[in-house]
Amino acid sequence: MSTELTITITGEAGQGLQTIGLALCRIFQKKGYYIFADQDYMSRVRGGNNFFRIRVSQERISAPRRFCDIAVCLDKDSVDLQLPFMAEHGVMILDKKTFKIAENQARFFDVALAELAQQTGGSSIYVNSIASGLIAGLMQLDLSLVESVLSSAFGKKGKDVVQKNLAAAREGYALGSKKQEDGRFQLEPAGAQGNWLLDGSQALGLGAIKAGCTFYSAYPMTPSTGIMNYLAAYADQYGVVVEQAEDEIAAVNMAIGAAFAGVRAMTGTSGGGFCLMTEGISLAAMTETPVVIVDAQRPGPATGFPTRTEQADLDLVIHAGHGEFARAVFAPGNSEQLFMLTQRAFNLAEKYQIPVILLTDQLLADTIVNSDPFPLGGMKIERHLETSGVHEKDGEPYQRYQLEASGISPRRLPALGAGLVYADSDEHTEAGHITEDAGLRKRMVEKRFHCKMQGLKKEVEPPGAHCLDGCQWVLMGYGSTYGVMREAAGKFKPGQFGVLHLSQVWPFPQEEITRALQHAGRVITVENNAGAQLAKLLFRETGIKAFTSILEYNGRPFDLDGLLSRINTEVRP
Amino acid sequence: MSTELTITITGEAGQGLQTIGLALCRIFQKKGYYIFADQDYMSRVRGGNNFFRIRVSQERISAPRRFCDIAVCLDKDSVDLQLPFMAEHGVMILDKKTFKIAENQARFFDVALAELAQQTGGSSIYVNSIASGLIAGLMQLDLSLVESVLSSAFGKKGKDVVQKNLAAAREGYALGSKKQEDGRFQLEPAGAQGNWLLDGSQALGLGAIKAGCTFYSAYPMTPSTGIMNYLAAYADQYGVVVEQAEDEIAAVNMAIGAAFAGVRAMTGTSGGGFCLMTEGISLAAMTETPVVIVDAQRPGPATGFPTRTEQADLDLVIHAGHGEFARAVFAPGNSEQLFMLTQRAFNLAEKYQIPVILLTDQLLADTIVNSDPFPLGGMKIERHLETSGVHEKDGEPYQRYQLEASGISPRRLPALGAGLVYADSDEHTEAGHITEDAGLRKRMVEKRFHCKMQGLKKEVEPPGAHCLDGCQWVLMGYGSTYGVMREAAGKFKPGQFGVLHLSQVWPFPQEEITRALQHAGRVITVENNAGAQLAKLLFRETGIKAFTSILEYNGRPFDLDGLLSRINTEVRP
Amino acid sequence: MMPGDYKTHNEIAWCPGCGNFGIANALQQALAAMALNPKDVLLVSGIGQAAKLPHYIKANCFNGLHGRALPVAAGAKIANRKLTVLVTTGDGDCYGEGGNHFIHAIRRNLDITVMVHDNQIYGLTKGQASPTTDPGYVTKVQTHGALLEPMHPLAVAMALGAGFVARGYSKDVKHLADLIQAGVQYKGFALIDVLQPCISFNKKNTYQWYDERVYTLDASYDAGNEAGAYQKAREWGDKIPLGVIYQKASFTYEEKTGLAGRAPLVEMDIDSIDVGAPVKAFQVDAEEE
Amino acid sequence: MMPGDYKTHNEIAWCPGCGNFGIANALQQALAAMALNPKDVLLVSGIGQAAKLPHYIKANCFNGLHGRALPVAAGAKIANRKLTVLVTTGDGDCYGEGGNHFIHAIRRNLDITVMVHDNQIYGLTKGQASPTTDPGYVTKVQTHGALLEPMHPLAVAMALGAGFVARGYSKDVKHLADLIQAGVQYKGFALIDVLQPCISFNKKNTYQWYDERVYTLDASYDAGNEAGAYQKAREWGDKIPLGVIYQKASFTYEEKTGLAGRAPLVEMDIDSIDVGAPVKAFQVDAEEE
Ligand SMILES: Cc1ncc(C[n+]2csc(CCOP(=O)(O)OP(=O)(O)O)c2C)c(N)n1
Ligand SMILES: Cc1ncc(C[n+]2csc(CCOP(=O)(O)OP(=O)(O)O)c2C)c(N)n1
Ligand code: SF4
Ligand code: SF4
Ligand SMILES: [Mg+2]
Ligand SMILES: [Mg+2]
Repeated sequence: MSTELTITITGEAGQGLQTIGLALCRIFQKKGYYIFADQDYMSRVRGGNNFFRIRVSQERISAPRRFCDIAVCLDKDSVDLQLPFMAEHGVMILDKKTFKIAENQARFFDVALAELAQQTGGSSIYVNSIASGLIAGLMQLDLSLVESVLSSAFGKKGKDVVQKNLAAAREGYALGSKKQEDGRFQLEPAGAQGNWLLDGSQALGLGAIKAGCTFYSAYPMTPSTGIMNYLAAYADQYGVVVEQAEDEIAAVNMAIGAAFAGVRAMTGTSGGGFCLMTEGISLAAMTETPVVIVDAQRPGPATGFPTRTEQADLDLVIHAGHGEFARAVFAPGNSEQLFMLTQRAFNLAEKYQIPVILLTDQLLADTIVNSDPFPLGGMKIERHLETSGVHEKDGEPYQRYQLEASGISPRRLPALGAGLVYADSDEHTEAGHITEDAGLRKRMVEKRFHCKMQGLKKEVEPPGAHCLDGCQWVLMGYGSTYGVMREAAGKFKPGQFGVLHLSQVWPFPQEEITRALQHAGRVITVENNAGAQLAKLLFRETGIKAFTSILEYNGRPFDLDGLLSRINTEVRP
Repeated sequence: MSTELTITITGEAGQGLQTIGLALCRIFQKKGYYIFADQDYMSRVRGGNNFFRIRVSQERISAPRRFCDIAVCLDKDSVDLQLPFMAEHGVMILDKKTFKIAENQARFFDVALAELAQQTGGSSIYVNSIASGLIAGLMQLDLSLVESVLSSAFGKKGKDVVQKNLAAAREGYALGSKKQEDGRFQLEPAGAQGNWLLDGSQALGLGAIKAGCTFYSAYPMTPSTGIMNYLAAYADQYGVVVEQAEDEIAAVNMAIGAAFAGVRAMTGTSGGGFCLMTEGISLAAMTETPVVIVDAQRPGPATGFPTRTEQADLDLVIHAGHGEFARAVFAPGNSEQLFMLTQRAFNLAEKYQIPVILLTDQLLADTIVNSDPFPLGGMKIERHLETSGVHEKDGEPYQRYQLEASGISPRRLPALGAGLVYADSDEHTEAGHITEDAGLRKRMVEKRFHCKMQGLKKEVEPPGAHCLDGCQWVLMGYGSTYGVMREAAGKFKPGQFGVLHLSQVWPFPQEEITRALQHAGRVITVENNAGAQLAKLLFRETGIKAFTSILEYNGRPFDLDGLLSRINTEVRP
Repeated sequence: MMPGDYKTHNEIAWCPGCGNFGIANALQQALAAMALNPKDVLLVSGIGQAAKLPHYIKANCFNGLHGRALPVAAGAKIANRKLTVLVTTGDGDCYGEGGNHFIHAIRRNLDITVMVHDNQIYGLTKGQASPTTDPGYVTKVQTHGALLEPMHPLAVAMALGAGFVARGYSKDVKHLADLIQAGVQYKGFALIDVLQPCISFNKKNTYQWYDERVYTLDASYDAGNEAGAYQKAREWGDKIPLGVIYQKASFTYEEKTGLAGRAPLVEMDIDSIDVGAPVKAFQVDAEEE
Repeated sequence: MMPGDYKTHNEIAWCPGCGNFGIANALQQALAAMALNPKDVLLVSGIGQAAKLPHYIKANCFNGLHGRALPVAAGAKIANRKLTVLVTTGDGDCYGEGGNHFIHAIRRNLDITVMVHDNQIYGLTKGQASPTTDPGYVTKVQTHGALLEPMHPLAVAMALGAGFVARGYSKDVKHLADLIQAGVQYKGFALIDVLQPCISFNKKNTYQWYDERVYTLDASYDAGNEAGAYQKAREWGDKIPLGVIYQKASFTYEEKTGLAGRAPLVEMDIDSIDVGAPVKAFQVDAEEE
């Protein structure tokens, strides 16, 4: 019996890796296991090599492992590619005949997948259900569980398809059960009952729905497209308009237009599209229009690695847009944070009438994890709209940009409040009209920049701090590295490694970080980029120098084993 | 007799301020005076209030003064607007009758401009030449000088026009001579003979011509349009193609295409357009295409103050573009630097095969100054193209992105060298083809980012350091504040104020700055922005904290008197 | 309200004599004729001389970025379909920088009206060629004259499927006011290209130049005949037609999406949204898709 | 060189059966037929499945950003007019993200050839509607089917003044190869919209669907008749014409600017440029303008 396993399904794009992967996740969820399933795919629709990697465990987990216990290889290439990533006693399911492999290896579990698929279903696509059955057999999970998951997965395709898939799964199950007599792939029972299973795009999308976002305009761009798909799927039910724009410039400007008219509006993209939106972000700031922008990061520059992961847009999003203005940037670290901070983003955007950026990445977007149910009632919708009309007494017309010490002018909506709303991208008077006045300009800059930043700083999201006091070393990161840092720290003796995670990177939580690090050890930033951007930001904002930075910039996420070995070689605790 | 005067021509857009202003500049140039003439104009074609302010001096100068000695008011509004900016004994030329001003003030020099213009020329446009004459008279300059400048200024319009203008000028001259018996507006003779008179757009444009830039694509945007106009004027002579693009995205991508095909290519814009170019900058970095981008700053966010000045894009240009890559950013401080660093930008861009940014602003672009003749032979053109064909021996095809320790691959041009050139915006192999390989990705990031940055750092432009050793305070800035900092520092006792000016802000000249400040006093950054961006950059890159920052962000440049008084109140030396 | 009541007190930054005044007047007349409440009107503009117009009109206003008026207008209209949305933009703003939005706004067919102040030049930036500049017109940048094929915006709009395509002339204020009214009343995307003399930078296409060429389409003209209208849309030279060049009935975005049948988005109550349904999909007993 | 000699050894990332293979083959045939030296050919592409093509062809290649192939091609062609420049782009790349460049590249009329792999869908990003997606086609984003008016790129190109407008079909390789050759030989901007089945995401416009509808224009068709050609360009439905829909002689950018008469920019000697003339204008004895 084991406490955890890593199972990898690997093959070409289009071979149905996702189908097996998702079915297995569902089976594990039903058994109450904890799941962390990440996806590695190429920027193509067919061929190449992809994998779907499921780590399943009796305990809470939050990162992938490097080595895998069970690999299902769906084509020949994947055998070679997967071999270096097999755990010592790992087994590799493959179809030697079909792949034309003559050689024998101890870890090979040769199954005539293609032949069996033909026999049971009459088509090679039944390989997927055979493989699902195989794994369930190897792990000695209940066959009925497999059957129920596959039944609902294929339910829509009709009875016949369901039956054939079940037959295939049974075939696989029998073979798997036979192979594993030592129980090495059996997992201890677990207690994750009631947990949810979802990916990051869904968590973020749900946050947006919950926040009352009714307008999402975007141009498709991996890895942000999942958000658009998710919102489109629920558009009818929640009255959300999902508008595919002609380009990212249109996307952000549409969102600004919608927000100006009074709805909660969001757009999403990745680095290249974000670049195109930056002038619009500056517009949102100038016109004081609340808008939420998701930058789901992928490796750049330019087209880069479209389907892979990176955290290199931190500097970009903090400084994007010409001119000086207040903004907030969140960097959620897991699904619950994705859900909560998306809601928070809307609240802050409307309170301060600013653009708010959600920084995620491919790892967060595509990784399927389970999570405790989200606190659904936790976050109130705060719109900060002015409806009283007090500003129009004495015949004074409404002034959209009325100067206030807080930097926040009373916000009304066109057609809905008293008075007319003039919004302007030029420097403007309090009434929203073009001005050339030097003194007014100065006050307007202070309003949009200094005053609002001051307010934002006061309600910055506190960083996640774990076991900092008295620790020898601190692993520090933002966004998607949260999980792997926490697991890695937990592998050391108590007192060795603390973790400090920023889920809001701007305004930088200067005081909170300084305080948190007061009694903590030396800082090691863990970043999915090449420039140690967080380490530099930390120094710039607090004067604290990181001891070192563990950086990964090959387009792949950190895995637990990789990070541990990097810590051992680069830090030597 | 005085050593310097400030003369302001002020009135509505369209009243011909520039005509008078330029004529006066020419007259002063001929007399060997030093000139600093800045322009303040609104974002409109007619009406409003603009001014053309000429500081003319016996000594070298490099900043505007706040108060003016002679003001020519061309409309009523300008009288009120100009009054607070008059020097104690300043005189204001105005047409009380036309402006319907009844009141009398000692400084009013009432001239029936409109009437006289009608009498001498038959049209109100002759006001301009009357005013030129008036000023020459007040200053007791030779009438013949005025005549010769106006003759060549109006030469193209025919004899009759010239004659009428000369008559008008003589009229004015006579009146001016009469008024000034105390000689207060007479200037000591000066020695600026042989100096050139030009604005910043011309200095930069000349640099580009000299550097062999034969392709300039841009979309009109103040204050960058002057560069396009200048290059267009010389396009035929130097074989330059000036292409007005449909938008800034096209502009930068065209320049990249042209550079890829082998010419030296540049584009120019201001903040908002720069935002739109940022994805393209990332493309230049990824494809390793040398391209020069001018960001002529103006106050943002969004449309902001289209015709005014600011230095708030520093953070933006350093971090613009998604992904991590090497770039260089120059911030020339005067015309000679504009000329030299534009050439240097092309050399560096081609050596490192990177985007290079020239950061200027409205003040630099529009201000007319005189300068010593530029060193025309000083900068060699270094193209770093590979023509030898060595890399194709043994049948090895040409590899555009061959890995080298320097990060610099041999660059060949399509059709011109041996082999085919594959350039790719995806992560690519050495041969330029799409890859998904993790290891190669890592090396390519290091090539584009770490290796090139290392090389760039070694040849960073040394900052301008003046009187730093042992000084009490250091005025530190970048770009257009050079002149005003130097003049201000010179007004204090020796040993009080040194000056440190960065003409290259990225890579940050870390070592050079640290060394320069070693024996110097506390740093005061002088910046035309609200965020003290340079002070923050200084801290981040060197750990040196500025004592304070003197910031101006009302859309107007620093003037000498303003800076001096800010120093006195905010620093108290 | 009378036309004059739609005027603001802001100082007008246009050159005296500029064709933009006529457009502002026509818009005021049209608003008055339709008795629209300023509160229910939203003017969206980009940047340029044209784009300053909303500051001079009593109505809500979003004066956005150069080239980006159309997407802002789309977002606002989708958010609150009760707003009467008019876009005021220039030939550079709409056909140059904003060209991509022009294409797709037509395809999207929201119920908005777009007035392009077409002075065949970049006015605010002091006289560069615009997409509609006549060939050969010399500027500081186009030193050998404009070389690119001039755009026929009305023909392009028709090729893109626009259902209301018209040309006005800023000097013929009454006619233009009628066109604006017709455009606003048209259900769908209405394009009105307005000939607008720029006295400062377009020394060719002057009032006189237009006066000599324009003629108003009369009742005999069939704006419903697509082939004929397409020819009309391209007519440019000695004769330039004014009026509704082409009109057809169309399904609007609002109709196709069903927005038309529901309360405006902005009126939805978002205070306590029940996310029960999507949450169910995360749970153990979720239905697989 | 034979068509096969224009192939590279890079692994092809398209789905087996994809219409893009036919386009690649046609391009190879066309290059071979014109006996072009790969060194003198530049393929420029954006991003998408279509845009991967240059990696599979022996020629110079600039594989740029999504939507931005046309300006890169323009810059490269202006810099070295001796290059035979072909753009390979998708319907999303060229008409969606790159729509503004499409408009103005036609107006600019450089001597380049543009092949739009028009699969009526966003392939690489897994199946969203593109500007040419047929109305009603359901995707994950367009859950009620595509709603926007589909674009007729050939008609729009004509309205913009394009001088060579053609449609090919990736399955008819020989015909497409001829079109490409004609496009390259045409002096000016040549647009070839290529019907290209996407077997993975476009389940409507399949090989069969196209097979049932396409017909090839024969010698009796007059591609020089603009009015007739415009109708042809809009023909879409039961019948879809293939061939050169419209062709007219035009002055190219190179001719208008005078580039055509001089050595390519890239061959200019820039080593020691004499700036005497502009410097003179800065000096005391400068002629005032
Ligand atoms: C991104 C961006 N690029 C360029 C500009 C500069 N700009 C302002 S208005 C304008 C063109 C104006 O022409 P048009 O739209 O025809 O308006 P007009 O002034 O002629 O009414 C330009 C290029 C800008 N504000 N923003
Ligand atoms: C700025 C930017 N936005 C979005 C994307 C994502 N993207 C890549 S290809 C593509 C669309 C592809 O469609 P099409 O051009 O029709 O090519 P196809 O794959 O169908 O051949 C998109 C949206 C991107 N790479 N860059
Ligand atoms: S520049 Fe032309 S368009 Fe602008 S206000 Fe003056 S006349 Fe009108
Ligand atoms: S997704 Fe479609 S267009 Fe892309 S390669 Fe596959 S079949 Fe071809
Ligand atoms: Mg215009
Ligand atoms: Mg496509």
